[in-house]
Amino acid sequence: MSALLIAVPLLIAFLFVPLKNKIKYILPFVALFSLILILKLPIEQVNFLGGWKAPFGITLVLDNSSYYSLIVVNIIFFLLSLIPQIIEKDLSLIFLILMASINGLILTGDLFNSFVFLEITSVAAYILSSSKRNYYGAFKYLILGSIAGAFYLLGTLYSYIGTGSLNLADISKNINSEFLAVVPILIFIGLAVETKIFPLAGWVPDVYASGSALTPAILATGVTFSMMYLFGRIFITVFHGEFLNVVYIFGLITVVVAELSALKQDNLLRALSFSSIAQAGLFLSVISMNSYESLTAGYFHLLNDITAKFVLFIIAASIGKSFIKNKTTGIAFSIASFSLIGFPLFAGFRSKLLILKTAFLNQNYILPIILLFATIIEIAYVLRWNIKLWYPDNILPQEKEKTQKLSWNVNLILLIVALVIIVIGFYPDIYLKIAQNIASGLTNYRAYVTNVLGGM
Amino acid sequence: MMTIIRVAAVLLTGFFVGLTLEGVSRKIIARIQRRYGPPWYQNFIDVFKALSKNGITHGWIFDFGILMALGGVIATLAFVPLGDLVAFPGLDNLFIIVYLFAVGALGMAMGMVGSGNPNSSIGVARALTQMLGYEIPYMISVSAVMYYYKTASVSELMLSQQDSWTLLKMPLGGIVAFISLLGMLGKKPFDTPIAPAEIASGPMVELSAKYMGLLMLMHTFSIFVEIGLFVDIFLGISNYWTFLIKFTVIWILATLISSVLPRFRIEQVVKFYWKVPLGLAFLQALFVLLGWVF
Amino acid sequence: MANHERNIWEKIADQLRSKSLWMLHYCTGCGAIELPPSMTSRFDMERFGMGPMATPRQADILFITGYLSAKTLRRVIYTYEQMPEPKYVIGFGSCTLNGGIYYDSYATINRLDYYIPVDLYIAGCMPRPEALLEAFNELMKMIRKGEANGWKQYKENYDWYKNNQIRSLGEVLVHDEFHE
Amino acid sequence: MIPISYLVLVFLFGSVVSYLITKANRIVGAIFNFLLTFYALFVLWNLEIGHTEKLFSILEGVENTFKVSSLGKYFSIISLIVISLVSFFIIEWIRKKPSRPAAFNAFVLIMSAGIIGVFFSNDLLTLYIFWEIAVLGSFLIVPMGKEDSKKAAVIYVVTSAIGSYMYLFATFSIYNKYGILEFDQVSRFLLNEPSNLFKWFIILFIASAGIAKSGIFPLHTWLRITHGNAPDAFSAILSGQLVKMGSYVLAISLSVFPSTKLLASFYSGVPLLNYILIWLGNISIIIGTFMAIRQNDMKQLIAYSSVANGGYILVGLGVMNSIGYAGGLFHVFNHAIAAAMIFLSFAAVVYRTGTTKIDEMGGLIWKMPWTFVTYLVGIISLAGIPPTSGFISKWMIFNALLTKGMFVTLTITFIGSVGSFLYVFRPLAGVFLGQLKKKHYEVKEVSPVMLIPMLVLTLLTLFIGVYPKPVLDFIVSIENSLGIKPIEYSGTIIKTSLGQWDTLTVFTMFAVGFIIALVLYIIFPRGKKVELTDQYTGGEYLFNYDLYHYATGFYRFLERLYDKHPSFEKLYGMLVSFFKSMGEIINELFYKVSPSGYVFWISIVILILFWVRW
Repeated sequence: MSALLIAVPLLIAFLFVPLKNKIKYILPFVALFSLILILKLPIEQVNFLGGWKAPFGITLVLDNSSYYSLIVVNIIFFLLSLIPQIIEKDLSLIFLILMASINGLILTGDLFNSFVFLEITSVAAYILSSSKRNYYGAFKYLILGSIAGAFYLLGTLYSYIGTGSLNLADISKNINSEFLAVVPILIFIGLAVETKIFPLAGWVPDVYASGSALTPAILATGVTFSMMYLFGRIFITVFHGEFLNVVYIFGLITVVVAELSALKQDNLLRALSFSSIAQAGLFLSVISMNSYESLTAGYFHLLNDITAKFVLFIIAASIGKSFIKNKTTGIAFSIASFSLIGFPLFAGFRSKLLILKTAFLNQNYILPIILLFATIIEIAYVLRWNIKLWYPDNILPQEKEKTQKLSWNVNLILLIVALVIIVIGFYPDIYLKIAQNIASGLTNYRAYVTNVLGGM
Repeated sequence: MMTIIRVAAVLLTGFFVGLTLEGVSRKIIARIQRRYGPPWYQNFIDVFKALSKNGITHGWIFDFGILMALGGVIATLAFVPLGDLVAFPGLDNLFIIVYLFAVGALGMAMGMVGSGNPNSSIGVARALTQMLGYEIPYMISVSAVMYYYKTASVSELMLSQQDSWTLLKMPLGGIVAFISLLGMLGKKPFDTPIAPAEIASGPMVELSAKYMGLLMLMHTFSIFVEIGLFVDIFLGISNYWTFLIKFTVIWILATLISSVLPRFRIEQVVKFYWKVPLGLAFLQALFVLLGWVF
Repeated sequence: MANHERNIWEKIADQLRSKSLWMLHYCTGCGAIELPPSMTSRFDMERFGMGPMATPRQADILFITGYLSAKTLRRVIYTYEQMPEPKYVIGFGSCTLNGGIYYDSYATINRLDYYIPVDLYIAGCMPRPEALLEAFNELMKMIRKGEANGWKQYKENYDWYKNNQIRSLGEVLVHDEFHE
Repeated sequence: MIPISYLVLVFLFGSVVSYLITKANRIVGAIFNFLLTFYALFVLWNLEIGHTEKLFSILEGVENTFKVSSLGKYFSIISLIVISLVSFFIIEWIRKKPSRPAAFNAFVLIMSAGIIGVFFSNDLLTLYIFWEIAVLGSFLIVPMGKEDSKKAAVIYVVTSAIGSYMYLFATFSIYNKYGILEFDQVSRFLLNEPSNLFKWFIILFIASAGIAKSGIFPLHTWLRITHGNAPDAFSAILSGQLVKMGSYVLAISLSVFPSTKLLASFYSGVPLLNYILIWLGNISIIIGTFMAIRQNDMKQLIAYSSVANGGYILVGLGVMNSIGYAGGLFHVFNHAIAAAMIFLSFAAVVYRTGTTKIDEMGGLIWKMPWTFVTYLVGIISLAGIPPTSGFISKWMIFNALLTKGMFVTLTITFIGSVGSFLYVFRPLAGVFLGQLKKKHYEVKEVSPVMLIPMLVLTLLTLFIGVYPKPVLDFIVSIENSLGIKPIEYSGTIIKTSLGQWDTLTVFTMFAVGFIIALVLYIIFPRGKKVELTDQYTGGEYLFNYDLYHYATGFYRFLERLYDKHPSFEKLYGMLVSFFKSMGEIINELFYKVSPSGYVFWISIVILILFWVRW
């Protein structure tokens, strides 16, 4: 059943190649279909393709973590598909392919398969990022992505040599110290590009700030989330938290460096993309404390971040110099940015508290300091942008004429998401439940192994 | 009822003794300059002559400022113990006197600037700056005394000096307070605010007739408050008459010093006060803290 | 001169005024050189209760030493009108009396009392401090007797004085720094 | 009785209502705001001490609750007095002023909700949450002011964040160590804490939120630009109220956690920690005073005076004996009222003239006499001159310092006090007195709606100055609840170990003196009223009396002495540009390089990783 999540979008993409102008209007239905499909699926189900048992065949694993990750990612796709304005006509196909590959990436229980899906995702992302004639950024992304892919493949090879298997559960069962010395490094480099770790995230500002709304809205939310899921899956479930101390340091460096770089940006999209990098770094350093609580906090924070970023990126890319004509949009933007900063009443505050609590629980005093320091810088630039947009300095009348109103569906969706942010600020249980499920799925690697390989 | 009589006694003393001594000081200055000098009652004549003339006013704030100045200083004077003549026993807190005094100063400054003449604004700005200079060392040296005797009531401070005068116990503090006193009085090295040749007598530039007379009264009372405090705090126990003698001595001493000195520039005043007297005042405070009191 | 009867308060006030004369000296000419000896220890003006003042607001006497050009006369009148009443004017030296050595100058005025009421003239070119003190004593006597009434005269004959002033100085129509 | 949590909710939802009403009609919206805040004042006035409400629970083991303490009630009543009166002022002011009236009104209510929450929070986390709400509401209003106000808002919120994040860090340290956050429990645990370092850290970090908020050195720089550029009427709330939130946190960190019992005495009963805080207060007084003397912008001038008065409050609270603490608390009241009065009168002036530069105005007393009276009483109270209430607190602080023998601090408080005469006189002389400018001949007094709140504050100051019992009652109950020996007073006589004074006698004597002067004034001949332009000019004719006004460089001769002062504002500017250039370098090195550069960085990372692992 879960294979349909990959197959249906792909199939529709290929079927509708001749009608690619019309495909835009089918997207919501596809997204809705996969969402419903996921909700219908039972958790703790392993799908052996072709009937081959676990270590030998290709498996699609649907456990707590992948189930909820799928829900999150598909909701994002669904929401995006409801905003056809921002999807350029050629990109609808890519949208579908991306959807298929990300679903696959989350579902797969096989290291090589994950490489394949990673590459498909990357290719789709390259094409997406070349929209609005942003070829140089896309080229950068392509180069980096290819190198990363090579390393990922290398890691896959080494792990096959080391353990004789490509199945994640099998690797997890059979890891040994010799193997651990090399493979995490290679995989880490392979994933570092996509998880935006310093200094390999140079492509992010160029790609996110291309001016297209879709590119950052999908890359910073759905793709990032799935990459983070994959990262957690591999490093926590498979490698049992090995190598995470290095990730921790890289994460912290990423936070500081990205926030500092964001401070001086004079382009809102670039500033936001640096914020995105910083939040990714924060997430990585939080989950590298490797406990159930820290993972919960980390994924909760990631959820808040992508919710906020979803709103922020779409508005930043589609709004002009001010909110003069788009007040509702502006309100959504402000709510999202307050959540990003972590003002009370908004979702970001809850995750910040949780992170602080977890960090203190682990006797970790560096992370809170870095987090608070980074937040201060973030406050500086995010709020500066808010003020700049709300109180534009000197808008010429003809410029004011030119800024068009966003259409109602965009505003509605953005407002709903903003409302979700506020609701989460008061009742974080929904997000918290997702985060807790993902965390429990990732940390409980014994259950994962038994689930996939059968009762051994 | 007794309070009213005492207040009246204090005010009348202030009026008569103050104006007489001002005349005396003019006489003394004349004698130093080998002149004959005006009669001792000259200042009474001046005040009443000024009051008798038909002046000009620049509007209600001008009038109100003068009234506030005179009223504030009269109120201040009522709290100053003149030897054993204390109008409000127990309520003569030093801080009250110092800050109530500021009402008069503020009233004067406000009324004068209200005249709209920039010369008076300059004069007031200078006067306030000078206040920043002398008030700090004065308050520190007096605070050292208050800390030593554990009271802020002026009459109690006076009564605490049974064994010997505070001036002898804390000579540095006494010297600092005296130098500050010269600044408060606006006597010669520190008469920058009213420099007649530079800024046309500064704050008083637009004052005429009645207003000038009221201001002269206010000036007399202020002198009484300033020197009276010094005498009470530093010069031992005194009754009404010894108080007046000590008062006269201090007033003449201040006159003598001022009559032979030229005028400071305003920033020199501040620099001077914040270097020498403030340093000495701190030294005195340190001595008091260490218990080194004679 | 309309010399109306003074009441008792005015008599007392005049006594006081005569004992405390504050002076604004308008020193345009050479006569000013006679003031320092009069004030300092040789003659000591202060023993009569007299003293210099910085502003016309506080002054009782306007003391004019020397010639007045058309330009300075305008300032003198301005200053005189700023003084509070009662006020007295002393003209010092021949220049104020009849023009002195400038009697035929195109730029100076010859008689001060055409323009403001002069209570007392001191003749001479120039008068010595003794003459000055004599004059002050004379003025004090006049004040005590209620005879120094120039300021009342100025009020009563204001139009006459104004006409004289305008005739000499010309009427000022444009009020700015080039015309007054 | 209306529970506080409902009140907070009413304010939060009221903000939406207010937004909609103001959209329809500005004045009705402002009236709505006033009624709501006034109602809140009424409710808070009737709250009984000890009333507790449960709110929610974010962290396990910690019930977030509201609890009415005397301290919180005192602060909240002061705040609501200021806010409701300023709201009344806004009814008229809003006709002309803020660029977005609807948002302005809404944010004022959000801020008020936060403020009420702050003062009644019973634990550190609740306080933090409402604190940030108050910051959020106020920060959004600031950019509606003058052109610099956008920058000001960012500086304000960043400074505030620095303080509040240090606070948050301390909060979580406490939570991690003890598992509780309620104030009284925390103080109980702290009393049993063996580690001195931890106590220091906790108190300092919690106090730092207050330091940032009340503009204490070294986080004082935001006050100038924020107060100076915020919307005029809002500056009154900023300085009169929001800054007092900082004082509240300082009071909590010093007294609710009993610092004198926690730490050993360093100098005459004052622990070293308090002493350091007192020194921060001292430096603030010095900076505030001397920088205020220099300002030509009247709002920035009073902003610096807020720095100095924040220092006074900290000094008073830091001494932590009965009289000093009472002085600090009383000064909170005085400065709140005085700053509100002064900023409201400035708002009225700006409303009519449109400028805040002192030397662009003059002689406005002839056009706006009541505004002038408000300003006058405000500065008399600010400078601490009897018979206004401002003197009482200064007197208490002086007494406390004197009994402790802290002469250097005493000196600095004297400098601040005398210096305040200087700086408050500058706007008085430059704006209200002196020559009226030609362009302001047509200026009129503001309408009664704006005058009423100003005069109410004036009367309040004078009343408390003569009859301070209502405030002293509060202070006594606060000191009782905190275990400090309460200050003694009977009727209008306030007593300390150094002696006593009677507010009523002083006032009566002043009245008598004034009457004597008035009698003298009346019996002697009446003066002739002359024009303002009839001036002594040394005989010269003047034609532009606008220039015959001394306001530019009022204290230039004094300013010259410290022209080359070190500036923390510049230092922070340098710090910011350092961070920015660091960002620039990073950006150039890592994020902007060509693909070949990335390959280089990847190889570096690989090398590092391999080196680390092997």
